[in-house]
Amino acid sequence: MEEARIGIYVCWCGSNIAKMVDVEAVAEEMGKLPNVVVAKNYKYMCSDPGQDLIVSDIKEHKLNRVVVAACSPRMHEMTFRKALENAGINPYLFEMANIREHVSWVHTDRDKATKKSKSLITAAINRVLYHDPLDKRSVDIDPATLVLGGGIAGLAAALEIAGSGKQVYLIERSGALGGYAAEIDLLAPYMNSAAQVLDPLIEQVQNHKNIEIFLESKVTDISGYVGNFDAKIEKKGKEVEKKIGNIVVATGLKNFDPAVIDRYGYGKLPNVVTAMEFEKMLKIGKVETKTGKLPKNVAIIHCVGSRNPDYHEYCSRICCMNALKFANQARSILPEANIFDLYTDMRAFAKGCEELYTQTSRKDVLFLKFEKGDLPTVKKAAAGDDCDMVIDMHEALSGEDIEVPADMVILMTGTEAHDDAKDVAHLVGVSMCGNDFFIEKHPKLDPVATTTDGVYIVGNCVSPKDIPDSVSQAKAAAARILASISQGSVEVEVTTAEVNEDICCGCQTCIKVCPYTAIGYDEEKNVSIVNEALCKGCGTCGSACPTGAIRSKHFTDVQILSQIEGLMSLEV
Amino acid sequence: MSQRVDPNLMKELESYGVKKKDWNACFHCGNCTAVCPLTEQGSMFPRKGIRSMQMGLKDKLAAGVEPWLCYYCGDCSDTCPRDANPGEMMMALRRWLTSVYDWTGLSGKLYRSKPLHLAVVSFLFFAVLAVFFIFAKIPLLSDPANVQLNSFAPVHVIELADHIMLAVLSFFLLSNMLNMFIKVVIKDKSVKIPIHLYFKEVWLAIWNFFTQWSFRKCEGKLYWFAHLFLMLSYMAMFSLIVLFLGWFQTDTIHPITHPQRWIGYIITAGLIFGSLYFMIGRARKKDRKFKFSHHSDWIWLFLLFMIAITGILIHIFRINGMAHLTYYTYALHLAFEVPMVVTFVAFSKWSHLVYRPLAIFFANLKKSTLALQKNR
Amino acid sequence: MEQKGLTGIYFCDDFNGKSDAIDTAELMAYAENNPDAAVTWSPSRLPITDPEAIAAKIKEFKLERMVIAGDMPGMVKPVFARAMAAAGNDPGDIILAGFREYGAVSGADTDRAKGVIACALKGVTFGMAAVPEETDVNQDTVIIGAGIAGIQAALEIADSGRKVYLIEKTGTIGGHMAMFDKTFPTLDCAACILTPKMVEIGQHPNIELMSYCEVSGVSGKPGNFKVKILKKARRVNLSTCIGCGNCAEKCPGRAPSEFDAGISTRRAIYIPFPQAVPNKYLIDADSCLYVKNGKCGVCVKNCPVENCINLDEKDETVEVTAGNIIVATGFQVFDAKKVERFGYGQHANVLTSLEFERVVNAAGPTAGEIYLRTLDKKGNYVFPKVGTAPESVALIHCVGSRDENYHKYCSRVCCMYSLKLAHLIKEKLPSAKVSEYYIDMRAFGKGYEEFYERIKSEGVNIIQGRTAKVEGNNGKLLLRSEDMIEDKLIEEEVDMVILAVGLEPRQDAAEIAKMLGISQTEEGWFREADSKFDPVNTFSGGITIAGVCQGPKDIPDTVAQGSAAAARALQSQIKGKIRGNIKDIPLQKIEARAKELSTLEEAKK
Amino acid sequence: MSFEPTIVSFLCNWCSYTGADLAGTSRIKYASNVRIIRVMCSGRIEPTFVIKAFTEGADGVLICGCHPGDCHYHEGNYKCLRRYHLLQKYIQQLGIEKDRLRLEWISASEGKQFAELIDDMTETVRGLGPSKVKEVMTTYT
Repeated sequence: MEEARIGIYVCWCGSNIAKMVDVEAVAEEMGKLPNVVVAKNYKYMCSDPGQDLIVSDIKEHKLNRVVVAACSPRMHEMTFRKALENAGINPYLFEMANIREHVSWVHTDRDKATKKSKSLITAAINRVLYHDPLDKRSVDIDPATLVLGGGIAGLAAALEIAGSGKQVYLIERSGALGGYAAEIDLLAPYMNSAAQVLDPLIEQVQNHKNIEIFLESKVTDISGYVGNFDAKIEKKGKEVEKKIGNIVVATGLKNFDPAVIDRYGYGKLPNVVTAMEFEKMLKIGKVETKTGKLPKNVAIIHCVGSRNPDYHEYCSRICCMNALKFANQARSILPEANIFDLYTDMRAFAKGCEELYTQTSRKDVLFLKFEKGDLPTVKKAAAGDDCDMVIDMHEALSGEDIEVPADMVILMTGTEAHDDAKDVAHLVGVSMCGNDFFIEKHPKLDPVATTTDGVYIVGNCVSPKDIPDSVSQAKAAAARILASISQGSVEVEVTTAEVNEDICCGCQTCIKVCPYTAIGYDEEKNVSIVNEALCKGCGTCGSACPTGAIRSKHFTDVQILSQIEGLMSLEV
Repeated sequence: MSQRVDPNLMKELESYGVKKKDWNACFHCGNCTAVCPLTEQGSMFPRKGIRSMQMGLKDKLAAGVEPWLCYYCGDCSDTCPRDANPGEMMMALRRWLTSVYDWTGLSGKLYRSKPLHLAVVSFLFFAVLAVFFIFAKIPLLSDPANVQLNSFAPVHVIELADHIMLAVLSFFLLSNMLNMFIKVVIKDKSVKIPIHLYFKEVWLAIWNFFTQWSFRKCEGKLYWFAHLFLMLSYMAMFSLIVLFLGWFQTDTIHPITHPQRWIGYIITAGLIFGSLYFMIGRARKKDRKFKFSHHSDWIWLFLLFMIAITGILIHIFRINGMAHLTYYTYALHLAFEVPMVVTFVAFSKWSHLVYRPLAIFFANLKKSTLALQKNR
Repeated sequence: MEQKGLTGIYFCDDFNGKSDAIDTAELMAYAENNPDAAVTWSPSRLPITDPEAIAAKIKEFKLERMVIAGDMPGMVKPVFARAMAAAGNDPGDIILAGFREYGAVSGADTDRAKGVIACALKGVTFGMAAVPEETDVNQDTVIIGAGIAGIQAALEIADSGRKVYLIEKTGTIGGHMAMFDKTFPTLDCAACILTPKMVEIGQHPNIELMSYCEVSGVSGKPGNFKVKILKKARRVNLSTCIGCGNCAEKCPGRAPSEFDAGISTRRAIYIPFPQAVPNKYLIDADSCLYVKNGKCGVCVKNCPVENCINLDEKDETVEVTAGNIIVATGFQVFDAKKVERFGYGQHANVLTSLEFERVVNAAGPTAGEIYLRTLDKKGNYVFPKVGTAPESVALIHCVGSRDENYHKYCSRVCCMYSLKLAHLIKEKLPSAKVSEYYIDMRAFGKGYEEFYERIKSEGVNIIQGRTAKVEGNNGKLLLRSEDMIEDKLIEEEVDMVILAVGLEPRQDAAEIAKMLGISQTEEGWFREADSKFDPVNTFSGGITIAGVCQGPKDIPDTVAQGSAAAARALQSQIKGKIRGNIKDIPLQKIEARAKELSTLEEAKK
Repeated sequence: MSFEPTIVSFLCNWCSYTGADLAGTSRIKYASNVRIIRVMCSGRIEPTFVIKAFTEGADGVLICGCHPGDCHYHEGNYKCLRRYHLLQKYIQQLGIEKDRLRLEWISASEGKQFAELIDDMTETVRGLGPSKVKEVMTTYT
């Protein structure tokens, strides 16, 4: 390795640093340290003349390492790295000492602050000695995208991506596109026709030259990493292989089966129906009991299987609005009937939904509240009663035990993760939460990405949600993918981990601790291998490695240890 | 035992003045109860009443006294987030309760049907006029300068008629009150009221009756004053006519300082002021409590106002010696008075004069009983 | 009468009488003259209470297909479904012509409503027929508003290598999210997750951050907009300011801090908050003594950089061109003063949730300590540096929301943020009594219900019953509510009341809508092209909406929309073509296109 | 003059280092005895680093990471927590008082808490007196 020639620059930051730190003395003393060729102080290092100073010194004094003592690296590390790049040396051969936020702004004793600055800069010098030049790396992105699931979210994602002229492979496990949305007649809160919007959407997908549809198919294997996945698709016994750059998982939901809840009598009482069954009745205009009579009393029960620790603790998010829709439509088709809506909390939160709630209640729908742990029970009415069933419940808002007459009971069944969620998770490498929903990279700020780069999760496979929210998510994933495709490549983390195969003992400890499944195992060589396209550079593996075979680039052991030495070389 | 929900009660209540757009709008936030200055622990309204109405819990409603505790200040309706107008629903509930207490069923018929109520009032109006037309001493009428009211309508005859009417209506009213007592107190098995409490609480009830003290907690002192003034004037007029008609209806014209005259003036002023206050309010529809009026409200106020106006006119004509006008107005006066008394005292709005203090009485009884039980 | 077609049309609404409504009579006349409509009905001609009677009519006119037209025709669809089935037809042959669905809501949109009718009568959807022409697209994007939605959209697009102009009205990006302490339900700190994104925006080579700027005019057409931007005089040079803060130290001008929701004061020359991006000072003209009186200049004297502060700087206007515009202007909170009975503004310790968010924030004026607010000598409410902690706090939900007197809609986030605040109070003051008064607990998102259960188990007193009034009572606050579940009247005395104020459209939303030619809902939110399948597009080509300006939503949903809006822009940029305005397509063209499509459909059969 | 301890502090880049920066931008004053080393994640902090700091003469070592659940890398702070507990046992066996090593969670908005933590830690370590590790090391090796 060539001899280190270090340049030190101490910033005044006007008076911000200079007032509390004797910058001139610091620079002078630092200049005496070995390997230091230049040590200067300047009013504003971040200003253009300040940067020019570094550039010209690098050229003039053939510097190959630079330390700037100024503000926080979070503020200006990028600025100075660029300056190094402009001067023709690798930007990673640079270190910053934070003597503003961590020294001059927080301390009151000028001597101590000056001393502390010296030790911080010494540490930076020690560290920069061991810096390696690192190169920006990127991986090429295959422009094709795999969309798993032909429901509304999958369709939206496919159209958004294909609309820009890029190839999409759309995989659907059933024989038709549209998912659950295709079974729905009208959509709350504005009661527009689902089919009228969905059909053209499906038609567009079917006729799109950039979308290849695989019905009754499933993906059997996915290998590779972001930008370069290989997917094996099985279609009716035949297997096709496709190269893809990104994956959108939109595998959707499953409806809860209410037969497991005894008290609602589903499967035993003929006129207890699920939401989906009632939906079908509405679609064909035939809201009748099993004996072909018009029901005089219709009862809707919310939270079936949801908000219940015995089944699913979570709220299924869409049932309340669906129930209001049903109440409205039942009123329209049965103007004389009594309509009861048994709810716990009315969750009408989306745009236009509270208004629908108001409208519905003004159509003589009687809302009855039961408490979360105090569910109603449906039973057969006594012979001679003028209704088919009665529902016993404790009405929470009146405090009364009441019975509700019913000729038809609609169970607002919740949603749950699809049966194949586990297989899908395993296939694409995403993790699942306790409810078998997929886990997003960050629940707030990255709701569609996953810890596996290039794999996005959208719609109901992440958590229950309604159509607009699913579509938004699908498009959000499309945005991410479009951006990467149009760049042609994505930059990947530079400061990744790497394995020294000579020392690695093959214990695989690192594989267990990696949150990004970025470390694989080479069976032949018996060593771990870091996939640098997946590694985010957290360094957890490095500290877990018992042999020291893993190096976290730019945060190597030797860099940090010598930094510690530097810190301690001066007394407080 | 659990009660069955019955949405049909609401359809019945609609004829008592509950607006459809109101009763089903309530989403139970609890605002109305909490905003009400009169609601108290243990007797909470209006929300719970609305809930019972929506669910059709007839027995529970019939046994409740809460609607009578409300004086309709309108705060609940003003602040209701769903514009469900709870105040008006309490009003309608009072009408319905009146019909529930009335075992004859006439009350419900009058409330539910505007044409019927108008027809009964008109019939009685013309019947009274007809009686005068048939029995009036025609010769008397020939002397227009000499006012002899007691000859035109002899005080003992009128008094007798008054007493008969009093007896009949008292029978109905008292039986209705008893009915109310049974529904509210006897049937309520949860509270057993010790006899001595009845004597203890009755004084408070009387105090409340004459001052409407709890009403003062509501916003708007003018409203309280108008209501109290009208009520007291009415009560005074009522006792004068029924008990002291001989002293009140004289042919001698007393000097202005005589109590007969100034008492009469005050009563008339109270009646005119009160009925005008409410009529103007109801016509303007600006104040929340006056926004919606049932036909019974209008008939009641109109009759009251006409009674007061004709009463004062009789007096003016009489002291000015205008005999004909005095007789005609007197006939009109009674023609307004009779239907008012017959249709309203036992069967409609008037009865709240007794039901409300009674309800407060019962509520206090229950409260004191509970307090006693608690202390034990 | 000669049978014209096999389709009947039923108008279920009658807008006549309302001002600025669609003219139903005109639409009915249009339908009657349309050769495809066999018969035109309305409620006055055919009541919809009896499906059998309708079935008879359907048979009489030998109808095979029914069109239901109106504002929300789906409301009556089931009646017709039953009638169609009874008449021996397929209930699937009912077509809805919903005006609202396609953005026809006022008299000005009557032509669009006609288009919707024409399409429905032909049996094709409006969306397929009303396809605007495509034009070339400029690769740059303008994003209005740099809250989390705008930030997200900007990063998505800029990461693809395209230029973004990010325009922010205030001195810093970050929006409301930067003000929050923790985010529900994960309770991660808002600053921890947001500031890295803000820094990324500030350093991104493809993003031109224009803070303290406003859009003052938009012209041009989809794919090629000219956006006029008013650069408000910042009076501090962005490129030379080093953010040292010497200027502010001596500045005599004071104003309530916007970032602290008004609970603390800032100087006239200020930085909105320490982590602001750009981390540069600016001068607020309204509180600057120099701007007001022409005398002061203390900041200039204290500034260590030469010519950095220019007190005489004037506003200027610049113009940029862009192919796409993303609107992410966000919201403002409901003014709690409007609900007088809650006593906000009358009692020191009735706070809005946003104010409390700053109180509980570790970087807020009380450094995260919850203290009672007191009066200073001048009679202003202030939070003391060291003060007394409240022993009891009440949170009132739905302030300004779900209320016909204020906003009818649900603000969607208040239930959850109230639960979060309750948790934070419990965390910092474990012995404090915390109560929540709610109507319906709307914990609907991922992990929300679980969070609700957790807060319940932490000893927060959660009461179903809206608080009716808050009154001062010897320095304490007296609340009156009905506990509907426990059936009792609650008169609770607390030290502090937090009002969960709802979200409402920004004051200038109407102005922006007008400038961009997009429409608003009755409440003032921007209207999307399709409430279900196209939640970010508008009827104007090239203009997308994202975040709360489209309707209340929480952070994940806002972030998703921010990205979704970016997807729309990216799609057009990659393709090089963009769709024009749906609203500008002439009726004749829609009619012709509908005819063409239905002929194609026939041919297929 | 009283004893001035030296404290080496390892801060994660995303929460704690930002929090320390916030203390600076908010001009919150604290003891100057702390020396900060930035790592990407508290999960990167190896036991060797801590031991190295002590052998180089540090009187105290402070580790700060994101609050549980906030880790930028999902769970690095949990890994750190486990190592911390092991390390605590280890240093005590070496004869280092347990209060010389401390782990705290500092978020990006907790500038004030960071400053208070440093002051508190400085006082604790000052109370313990100078660490003997370096001395012993140089004497016996």
